[in-house]
Amino acid sequence: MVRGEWGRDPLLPRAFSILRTVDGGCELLVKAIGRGTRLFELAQPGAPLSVLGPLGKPFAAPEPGRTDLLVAGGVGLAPLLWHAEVAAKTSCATPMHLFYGARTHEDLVLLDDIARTGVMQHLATEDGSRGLHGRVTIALEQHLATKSDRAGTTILTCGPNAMMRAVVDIARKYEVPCLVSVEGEMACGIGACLGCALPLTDGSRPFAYACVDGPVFDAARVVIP
Amino acid sequence: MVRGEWGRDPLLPRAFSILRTVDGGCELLVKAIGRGTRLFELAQPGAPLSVLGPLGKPFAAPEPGRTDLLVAGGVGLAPLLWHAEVAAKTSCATPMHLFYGARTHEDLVLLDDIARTGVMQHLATEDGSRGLHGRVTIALEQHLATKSDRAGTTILTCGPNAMMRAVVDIARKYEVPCLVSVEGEMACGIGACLGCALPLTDGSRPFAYACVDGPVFDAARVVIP
Amino acid sequence: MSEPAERLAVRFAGLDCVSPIWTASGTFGYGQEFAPYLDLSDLGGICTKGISPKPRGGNPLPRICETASGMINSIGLENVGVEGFREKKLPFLKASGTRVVVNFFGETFDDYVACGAALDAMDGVHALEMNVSCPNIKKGGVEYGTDPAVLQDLVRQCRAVTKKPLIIKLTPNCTDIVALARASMEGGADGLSVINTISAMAIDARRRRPRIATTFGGLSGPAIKPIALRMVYQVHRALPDVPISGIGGIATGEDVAEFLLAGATTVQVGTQSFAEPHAARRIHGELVQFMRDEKISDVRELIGGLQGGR
Amino acid sequence: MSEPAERLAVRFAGLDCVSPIWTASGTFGYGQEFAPYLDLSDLGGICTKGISPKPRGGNPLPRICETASGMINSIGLENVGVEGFREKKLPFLKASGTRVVVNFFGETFDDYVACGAALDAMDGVHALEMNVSCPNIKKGGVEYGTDPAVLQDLVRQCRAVTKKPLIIKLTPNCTDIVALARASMEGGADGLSVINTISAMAIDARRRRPRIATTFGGLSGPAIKPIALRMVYQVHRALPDVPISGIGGIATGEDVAEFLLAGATTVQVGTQSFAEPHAARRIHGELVQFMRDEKISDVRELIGGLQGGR
Ligand SMILES: Cc1cc2nc3c(=O)[nH]c(=O)nc-3n(C[C@H](O)[C@H](O)[C@H](O)COP(=O)(O)OP(=O)(O)OC[C@H]3O[C@@H](n4cnc5c(N)ncnc54)[C@H](O)[C@@H]3O)c2cc1C
Ligand SMILES: Cc1cc2nc3c(=O)[nH]c(=O)nc-3n(C[C@H](O)[C@H](O)[C@H](O)COP(=O)(O)OP(=O)(O)OC[C@H]3O[C@@H](n4cnc5c(N)ncnc54)[C@H](O)[C@@H]3O)c2cc1C
Ligand SMILES: Cc1cc2nc3c(=O)[nH]c(=O)nc-3n(C[C@H](O)[C@H](O)[C@H](O)COP(=O)(O)O)c2cc1C
Ligand SMILES: Cc1cc2nc3c(=O)[nH]c(=O)nc-3n(C[C@H](O)[C@H](O)[C@H](O)COP(=O)(O)O)c2cc1C
Ligand code: FES
Ligand code: FES
Repeated sequence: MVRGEWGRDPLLPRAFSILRTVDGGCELLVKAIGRGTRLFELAQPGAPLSVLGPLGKPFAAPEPGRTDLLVAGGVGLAPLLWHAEVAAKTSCATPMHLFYGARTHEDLVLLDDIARTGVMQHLATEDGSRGLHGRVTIALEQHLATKSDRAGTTILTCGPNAMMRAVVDIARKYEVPCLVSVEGEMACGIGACLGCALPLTDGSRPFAYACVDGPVFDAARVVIP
Repeated sequence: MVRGEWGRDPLLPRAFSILRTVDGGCELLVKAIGRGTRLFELAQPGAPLSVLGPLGKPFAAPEPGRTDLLVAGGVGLAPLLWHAEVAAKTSCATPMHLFYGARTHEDLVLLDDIARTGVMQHLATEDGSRGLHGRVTIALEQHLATKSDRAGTTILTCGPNAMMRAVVDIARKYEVPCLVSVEGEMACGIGACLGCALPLTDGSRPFAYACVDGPVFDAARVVIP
Repeated sequence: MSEPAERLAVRFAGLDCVSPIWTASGTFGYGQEFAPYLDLSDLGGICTKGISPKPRGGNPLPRICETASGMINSIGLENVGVEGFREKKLPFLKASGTRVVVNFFGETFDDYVACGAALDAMDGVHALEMNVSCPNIKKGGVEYGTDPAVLQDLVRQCRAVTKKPLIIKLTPNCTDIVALARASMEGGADGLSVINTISAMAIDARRRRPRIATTFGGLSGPAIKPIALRMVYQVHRALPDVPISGIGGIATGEDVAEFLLAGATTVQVGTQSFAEPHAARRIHGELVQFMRDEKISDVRELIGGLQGGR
Repeated sequence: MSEPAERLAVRFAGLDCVSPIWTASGTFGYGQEFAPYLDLSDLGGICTKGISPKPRGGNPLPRICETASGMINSIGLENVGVEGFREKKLPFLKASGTRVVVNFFGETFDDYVACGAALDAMDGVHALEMNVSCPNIKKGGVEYGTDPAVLQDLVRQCRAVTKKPLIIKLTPNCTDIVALARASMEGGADGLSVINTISAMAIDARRRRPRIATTFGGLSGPAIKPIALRMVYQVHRALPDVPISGIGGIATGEDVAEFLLAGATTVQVGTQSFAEPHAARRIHGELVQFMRDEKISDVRELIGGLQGGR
């Protein structure tokens, strides 16, 4: 959870994924969509930020024998690029694919960094300005359909909830396990406000909380809001 | 009235005196005392500000034959330095005295600019770290007491209201006309909110409004709040 | 031929307004103060500073203070009085080409009725907005407008003296805003303004004193928007046919859309006009942009258009 | 020898507290969530998440949204239930060395009484705080706490089942907070918490939907501080001997001083703990600094110390 020297408005910190750690600090990938993120954009270099974290549970670390299909929408790239970079660093020699979609080619960022990890890239833009013309889920489904042996294949996805719901449907269809990093309003990040509660698929309650039990969940377990 | 790109908090613009105009813009002298002024301090050079003004009525321009005693407390210096600079520029050859007081020597600013105007300076600090040890009103009273002919002498004062009340008392005692630039909360600056109403000394109502009828008033006319 | 522009006109309690955006009483002076900053004829209406039968000097200083995303005021209903208004303020408003809604009040029932009758007789006054948030001296400082029975009686008496659209401006300092809305309509009102300021207080801890000379004042600004929106929606849901003018913390075109969706037919820009005198103009532009983005050709499509509300 | 340090201890309705700073119900979990960020034994007290006789799952998403200097929540009183609390949450709190104030509620009178009785029997629970802002299902969603007669009856029934300090947390959604305060005290309460959240609403104009799944939620944060402060002062002025715990938008040490001056004996830090989990610690430090600056050796000098209030 990150907050600038904002005073009383906006009041609450904002949730971000860690893109990568750099000696003593960390890098974030931020898209300016509203009041808080726009203030980040306006901030002077060196402006103090208060950061609370790392919080919650990340994607399960890459393992030998597993083939990870990373499906990113927009800034959902951040935790998946982290995942790919960890895999590259630990030279965990598993094949890894990144399906990365956005509205238009300008929203596809950090392509050099992605290339450096050695993952196989499948880009898609809704306006066709780069990569496949259409949703990233089409690229994913095409890929899965052509693969005969899907043992060890795992989908890791982060992006708009609507996209992730589509990804989960595909995972279910092809019987591939799927990990989702859910989006949603968060006030505290530490399990206190109960604002980030997610219904469980088995209908049981109390809910799981995205901030402490997630944001990464086994897609079979939670209902994406 | 000046406002930064603050969003919704602080909500209202802040009132400032124009220190001087510089091609197309103006300079302000700002003391960081609260949330709004501290945000000015933090702002990046070039950060956009919205400015509404000039508003209200300034000190009466210097005239030949008048001897102006300028009495400034803290950032109350701004409109008085403007006055002195105008006098210097129009080479209006009247003798002018500036009585300038602050808590400590660090709060006495722009001394070079003051020197350049050619006014006679009388500095005072409450802690004695520069100039007379004590309140600026003591310096003013000493000066008036030694002057036998006070015809044409006019006091122009801007500073904390408490200081200005003392100045007005002295002006009354020595029967010297006095112009005050009153301080006070302002919301709109254009006579709409009625927040800056000042009672008139003759008890009449409706009040005068500091933002449109002032902030400079004949001290005999208004009650300093 | 080009596409027709977005249509902003609305009809509120018999008043034809070029736009749903009015300016709120006490925050727009008598109009003239703002003429340098915007074209008043683009406004759907102007609610004047509250007028009483006699001129009033108002409260001692300090009268205003800032709070988180808001401000408190206790101006004390300072105004030029109904005669002063007619002589000094009305001619300008009449010429301005906008709807003139005169906010009025009194200290007693008789005051209200006298003021209402005087305004009814004035050419160029298009509607009356009754401010019932005034402390009733006789009842120990309780506001007239918090008791449905008292309110209904007051509305009925004023209704009797005017044929002009009579709008009641409800106070939010209540348990049940719907009861006050019903009482007003049963008393014969033509529409409702929702809401006035919320009773509040601020303290200077170092000086150990209230920041407002009268201790209590009215809270306004973006801070109160969520409360105002709730009350507009509650009233609209209970009384869907009643025209509502939504007020409270409106600062953007999207805020206007929110109030219209909640059920308001018009809105009033208040405190924001202090922050920027041209606020209503900017907000107008943002509303048009919002309609373009959302492909809304007629602003009336928005009114009461909230989906999924409970 | 050095000067004695500032004295922060206060006594509230029989509870000895090391500081006037408590944390507010629903904003501090069951305490444990915050243990990494501050020393709980420095707190004057912790008000737990509201407990009901049976565990509750709460409301659908979205449950929270941000507003100007505030937020709206509609968590739906999700909690572990009174038994779950005793088993899973109380042991930690007991060991934490702070005063444990258990916030509780029910859907019916019987629920309230059952919950109160169960908590009365629990060792390690120092006081009970009754949340009366819950919509009464039978009365069509009206809050229990808005009707003085209903409230007094409810307090009396709970009073009968507990000897522990019983604090009533008043709702601000009312015309007359003093009437509710009086009714609570006449029902046998030992103290009052003022205020709970203010009913509010937010709309997503583009999606034309409420931003909170249940449409209405409770507004909290700095936005409401001026309203909370007003209500604390009104209650204190009317009932000067009643201990009040002041709540609403507290974010700085100076805010604490303001509530104490208005008449509160303790205060509760709420939403600010979401913005910074160590908020109560920072605020504690700022209060001490304020006392030093103002040469106040005992915090109790501040309580009710407002001058010039009307
Ligand atoms: C676990 C997690 C990780 C995230 N990681 C990143 C990241 O690495 N990079 C990044 O740019 N963003 C990330 N986000 C999203 C980020 O938190 C939001 O973009 C940010 O909170 C928006 O703040 P704002 O003040 O700019 O927008 P606001 O002005 O608060 O809101 C603008 C609009 O966005 C919606 N919105 C606000 N917060 C969220 C949210 N948390 N999720 C979805 N919609 C929201 C609002 O409803 C509103 O419609 C993450 C969110 C979560 C929950
Ligand atoms: C006509 C006029 C001209 C001014 N010219 C200058 C100038 O040239 N340079 C300059 O630095 N300042 C000037 N001021 C004062 C300036 O407006 C305040 O310092 C500023 O508004 C404080 O804003 P803030 O957000 O920093 O403080 P806040 O956080 O709003 O307040 C901090 C403290 O200061 C008090 N305060 C706030 N506003 C005022 C005010 N307007 N007058 C007195 N006390 C106030 C508050 O009550 C509070 O105790 C002028 C004021 C007026 C009315
Ligand atoms: C300084 C000031 C003066 C006001 N005077 C009046 C008034 O005379 N009559 C009235 O009905 N409302 C008055 N109001 C209330 C506003 O019209 C409006 O209802 C309220 O401020 C909420 O809207 P806002 O949050 O947009 O300001 C006043 C508000 C302010 C801030
Ligand atoms: C997310 C959230 C949950 C809350 N839950 C409860 C609750 O269970 N019981 C209760 O009495 N008050 C509850 N409250 C109200 C707070 O205790 C407090 O009265 C209110 O938020 C005002 O204080 P603040 O502005 O400092 O947050 C809750 C508030 C929030 C924001
Ligand atoms: S964000 Fe507060 S509980 Fe998860
Ligand atoms: S500042 Fe608003 S009337 Fe003067």
